[in-house]
Amino acid sequence: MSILIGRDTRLVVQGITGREGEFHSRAMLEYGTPLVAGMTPGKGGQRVLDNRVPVFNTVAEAVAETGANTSCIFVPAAGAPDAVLEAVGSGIRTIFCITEGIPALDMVPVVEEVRRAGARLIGPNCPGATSPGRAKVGIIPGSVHREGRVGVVSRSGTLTYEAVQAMTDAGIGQSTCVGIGGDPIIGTTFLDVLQLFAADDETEALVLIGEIGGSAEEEAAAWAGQHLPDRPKVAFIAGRTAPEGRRMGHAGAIISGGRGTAQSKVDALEAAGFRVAGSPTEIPALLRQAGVA
Amino acid sequence: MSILIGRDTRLVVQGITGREGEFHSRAMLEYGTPLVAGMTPGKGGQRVLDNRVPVFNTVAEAVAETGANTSCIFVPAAGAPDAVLEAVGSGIRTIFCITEGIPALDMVPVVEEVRRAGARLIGPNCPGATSPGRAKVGIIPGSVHREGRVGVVSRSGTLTYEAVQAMTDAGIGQSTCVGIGGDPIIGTTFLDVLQLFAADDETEALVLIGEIGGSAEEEAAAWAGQHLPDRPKVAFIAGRTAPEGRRMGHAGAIISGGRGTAQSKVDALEAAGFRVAGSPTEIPALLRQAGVA
Amino acid sequence: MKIQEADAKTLLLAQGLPVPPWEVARTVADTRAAADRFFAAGNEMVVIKAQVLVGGRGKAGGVKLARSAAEAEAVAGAILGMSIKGITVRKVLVAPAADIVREFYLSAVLDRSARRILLMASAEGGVEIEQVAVDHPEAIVTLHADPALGLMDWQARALAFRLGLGAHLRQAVGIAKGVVRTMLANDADLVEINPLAIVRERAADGSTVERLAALDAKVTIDDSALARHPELEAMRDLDEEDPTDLEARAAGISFIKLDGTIGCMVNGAGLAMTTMDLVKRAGGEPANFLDIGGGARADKVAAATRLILADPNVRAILVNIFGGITRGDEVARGLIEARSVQERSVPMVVRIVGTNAEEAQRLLRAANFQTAVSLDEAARKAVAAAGSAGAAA
Amino acid sequence: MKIQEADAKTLLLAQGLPVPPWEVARTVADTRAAADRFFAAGNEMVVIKAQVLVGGRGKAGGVKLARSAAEAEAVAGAILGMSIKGITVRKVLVAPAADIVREFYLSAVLDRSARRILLMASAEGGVEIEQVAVDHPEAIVTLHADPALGLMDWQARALAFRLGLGAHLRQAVGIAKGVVRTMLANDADLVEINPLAIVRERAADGSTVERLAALDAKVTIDDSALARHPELEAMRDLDEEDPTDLEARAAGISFIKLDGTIGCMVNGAGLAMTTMDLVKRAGGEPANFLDIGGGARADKVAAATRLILADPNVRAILVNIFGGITRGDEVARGLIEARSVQERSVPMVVRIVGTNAEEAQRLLRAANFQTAVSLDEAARKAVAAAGSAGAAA
Repeated sequence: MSILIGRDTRLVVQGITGREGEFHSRAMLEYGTPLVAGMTPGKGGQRVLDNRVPVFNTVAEAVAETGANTSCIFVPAAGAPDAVLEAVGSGIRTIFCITEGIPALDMVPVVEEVRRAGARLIGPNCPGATSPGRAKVGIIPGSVHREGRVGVVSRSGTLTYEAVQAMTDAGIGQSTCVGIGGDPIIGTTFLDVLQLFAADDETEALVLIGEIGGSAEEEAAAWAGQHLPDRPKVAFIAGRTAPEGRRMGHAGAIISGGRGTAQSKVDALEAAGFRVAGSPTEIPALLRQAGVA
Repeated sequence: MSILIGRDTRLVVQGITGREGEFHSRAMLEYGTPLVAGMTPGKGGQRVLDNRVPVFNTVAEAVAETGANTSCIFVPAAGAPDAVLEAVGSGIRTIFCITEGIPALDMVPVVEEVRRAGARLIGPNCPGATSPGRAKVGIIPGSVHREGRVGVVSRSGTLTYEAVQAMTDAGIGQSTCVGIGGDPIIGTTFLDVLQLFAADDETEALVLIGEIGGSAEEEAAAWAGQHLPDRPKVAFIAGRTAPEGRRMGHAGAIISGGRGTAQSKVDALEAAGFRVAGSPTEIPALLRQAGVA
Repeated sequence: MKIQEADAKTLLLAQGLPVPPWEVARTVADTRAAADRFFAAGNEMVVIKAQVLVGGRGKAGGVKLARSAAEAEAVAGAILGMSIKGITVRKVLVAPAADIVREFYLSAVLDRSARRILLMASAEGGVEIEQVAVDHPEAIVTLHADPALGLMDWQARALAFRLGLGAHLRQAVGIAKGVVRTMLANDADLVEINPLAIVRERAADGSTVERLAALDAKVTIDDSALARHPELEAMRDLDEEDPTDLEARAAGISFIKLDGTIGCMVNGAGLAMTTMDLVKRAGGEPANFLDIGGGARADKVAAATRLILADPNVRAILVNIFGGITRGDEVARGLIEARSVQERSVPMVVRIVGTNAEEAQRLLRAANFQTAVSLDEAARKAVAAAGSAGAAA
Repeated sequence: MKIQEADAKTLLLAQGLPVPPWEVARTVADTRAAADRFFAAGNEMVVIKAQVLVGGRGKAGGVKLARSAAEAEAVAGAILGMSIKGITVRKVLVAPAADIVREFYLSAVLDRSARRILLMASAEGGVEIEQVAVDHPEAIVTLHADPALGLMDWQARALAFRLGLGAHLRQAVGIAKGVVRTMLANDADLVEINPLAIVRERAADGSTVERLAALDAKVTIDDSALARHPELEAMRDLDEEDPTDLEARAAGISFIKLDGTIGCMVNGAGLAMTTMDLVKRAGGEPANFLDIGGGARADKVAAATRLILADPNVRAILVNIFGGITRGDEVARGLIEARSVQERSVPMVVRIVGTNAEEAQRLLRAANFQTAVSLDEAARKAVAAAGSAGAAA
């Protein structure tokens, strides 16, 4: 098994005819992802990616015609909240929203609607997820991965690639790598992903890559400390040198009112039994120390 | 047993210090209803109805202090949707909204929120309900009732009193009488009430009092015909002489586009095994014919 | 409350919907002048439409085309003053005649069963949706707006594709959302565009372009919401109202005039309909629906009496009160007082039960009113009284 | 984006909140004139407040009262031009001094955990909420607005009662709802009124009345939403911006100037923070946060180089690129070109991995750039380079 994506994934890409949508869809196909449909309003009836993928006008048609159950959204920020709602309303159960720059308040009713419908949203402003050897959804370069048994969850993009590359270089493979996104309002939190990993029998160890802002790392740490005491756990937190009150690129990466500091997160993670790395390159060694073969 | 209200009812009246609220609250208390609290913002701390009922500023306080689980709303139309939401948000499970004249579109999100919370709303623009000998909530005169085993559900007020009085005069008592209200958007339909009666072991026979407009009677008839084939069922439909396209007092009582006619409802009810009365005064005789003792 | 086409178009326009220009004229001269302005603006033909709040004006000859100012004048002369379903046409709408490529139907209504706003659309425009529902039910596309989120873009897009409006996607989405917005902004029961049409227009460079336009509009407003929309209350068309409607509204009485001879005065809408039904069952014809409401007092009873007697066809009055909040004695006193000042003597059958019914009975007998115990008895007596009154007249 | 108090008050006023009048002045003379107008209107005292986008202006002496025009002039002279946390005060807000009966705190923020709008209030107004949270956590009242229905009246009433504002219920409800409306209408991250105060005012008949008023306001706008709020973008205070901020925004680069000596150029926010952290760990101090974003091309690399070199403290540049969408060779070419035109020679350590990293490596070596394989190595080399560059300077 793996989490979020795996052998049963049937992917529809919303916004497949856009520049980014097409570029990453090609990479997903090449990785072996079961990308069964694309969707762009007004482009229904076309076929893209060397005639391999049919395009539909609506997600509902894609679901009806191809059995799609997972979607990946490359729609621009102004249309992305509606794209998520279309996926939910059309029966898609797992939705990856790659789009960045969506106003946070736009996502509040959307996240609520996803929750009410019992679906799952990853992102927005996330790089997606990869279950090495099975499927990748989103924009994470496939080359950094190696099949294995460590679950990785992160708030950022390139920092994750860095950490995963270090693991792969050290011969430590991954069950699934999930980028949950750097925005303040996201569909799936660290805690949600840790719970999924906890229930996955192919995930033996956990790597959590957090950053300043909010308290999601602390909440996840508290849960993991209590429920996964014996699972090898390694973490890295970015932003130890970030000043208070300034947004560090990610809309969610901000220390305000003394809350959301790297130190607070490191303390919570260590208290919960995580080994916290001082650099992403230290993660493989800490995993070995924690007992990962 | 009885439905909606009974021995476990603990009632809070929202808008108890208004003229109508106080008048009917007194009648409810006199009938023996367990009216445990009143609520009017800004009047918290007072006691009303000869010092018998404490008044709170919020429903939440009334629930916390008195264990109220049912509410009756006499708040004016402009504030009534919010009053329903307050009841739902404060943990009240059964809400009677007596208020009339609420714009229909105001009720659309409210009814949805009630549904999502798993609570029940009766009305708006309804006379309430009575479980004779136990409790009455709303404005139905207590004197028309008699304890018994016939469940009555109706869209109107005085027409219900007329029908119930006729039953009582003929020695046929009621388990519960429910007025669901004459507005187009209401919380509880004929069908909902029939389903509650079907599950109530003290309700042996059913009386449905409908009127022109919409298709709620038809929907209820279809269900009852299928699920309650052997239960004695009598109905009356008002508005056989109503012209098309005119609202007959109740906001919901209108025939439009040839739909919602009395004939359509009578046909559906008869097809489902209801005996349909030509006048409310014929209801008792039809109940006897159907086997009610 | 129904409003006229021109007002409905104003509401659609306020929400950004594409409504071609129009003018309203109350005289033949004004119609000609309006048509002239449209011809001067380059239009080759205008349409002149009777403004009445009843359906079927097309079949009744209330909608005509005109190719010249003289023709417009002739058409206006024929339409203004004509009677459509009993309503005298007092004004017309003048608009450029559209070059229609294809017609659609689009409306938003309140779906009582689903308790949501329902959008209905069909590629069979220009005909009544009820007819389409019978002939081509598969041609009707429906969807619900979310109670909290409203009509989402993706829903509007799906609707557009199903109607075959993919080539006009952006405009179609805007129109569908605008119809729902029009409903919400104005507390409307119904917002209907029929036809919504693809029209051919000449662009500035001489080429022709096709775009969507709302060629007709119908909006009805939720009466319960009028108090918070004074700007909509101002759209009430008094031309088409009976003076009694105005008086009933002022008195807070729910009143609908019918064609029969037996006036009805009842408390409660359901009971009022039932009373009418029983009059009919007893062989009579109700002259009206009248609900005096709950807790009615003497002044309201007096107003109700006046409303009923304003109808010269009324030959008897049936009063049916089930006292609850309403006190029977109060109603009785109101009736006695009303009769003492009424100009026309009409037999009255009164049935009062419930709160203070005995006192009411006593008062009415003392004043020589005909009374009844049961509702059926009251209906029979009223029909009999109307019959003899009719014979006497 | 932070906006000044006066702009925040304008946004609150637009939503109908009770904000007392104010004027903004940029000179001593204008401050005196504004104060004069308030004295002429019957006020006995005015407050003069430094307008800066940093907190703690009260403690810094940036908020003063004045009882006369002369005093206002003196106070303005002291405040205008003073420095608060490194920001020079260029303007002041002048307002009548309120007669405060009691102070409250009220704000709306985005609650990330609950993913809803959180209303926070306290009867301990006038002090920072963080301090109240430490000293009297029980004094803080919180509630969430519904994601779909917003803040409901009953929630606002409950909040008012819990704050002891029952005597001002109507106004308190309006203010709480107005704060949430202000947030939604402007895509704000934060709307804060501190203090929200019960103030005593003289009525027309000479009696005193008490009512609620928003005496200070703080609003920050979601940067992601600025594109659809040009009227808010216009509130950006360029007085307090570094010219590099403007250039970074124009280039689509996320840039924050810091106090160290090692400039950083990275793709990705998380990796950029990590790069800063590793510089510090290696004994250096980062001069900036800089994320060139995904798929950056040569022109963006050139702009990033300019931004970094605009800081005279920079003694070395660390470039860290993990190629994914971003092509390593493209970045390398950009760096080579940027160096060829740069006016100041600063050592550069470049680490490029991922897409086209080998080609990048080749290009950089040929151009005599210092390169590194791992991120830790790159950080160490950059710190060393900055040290020797510093020693050389």
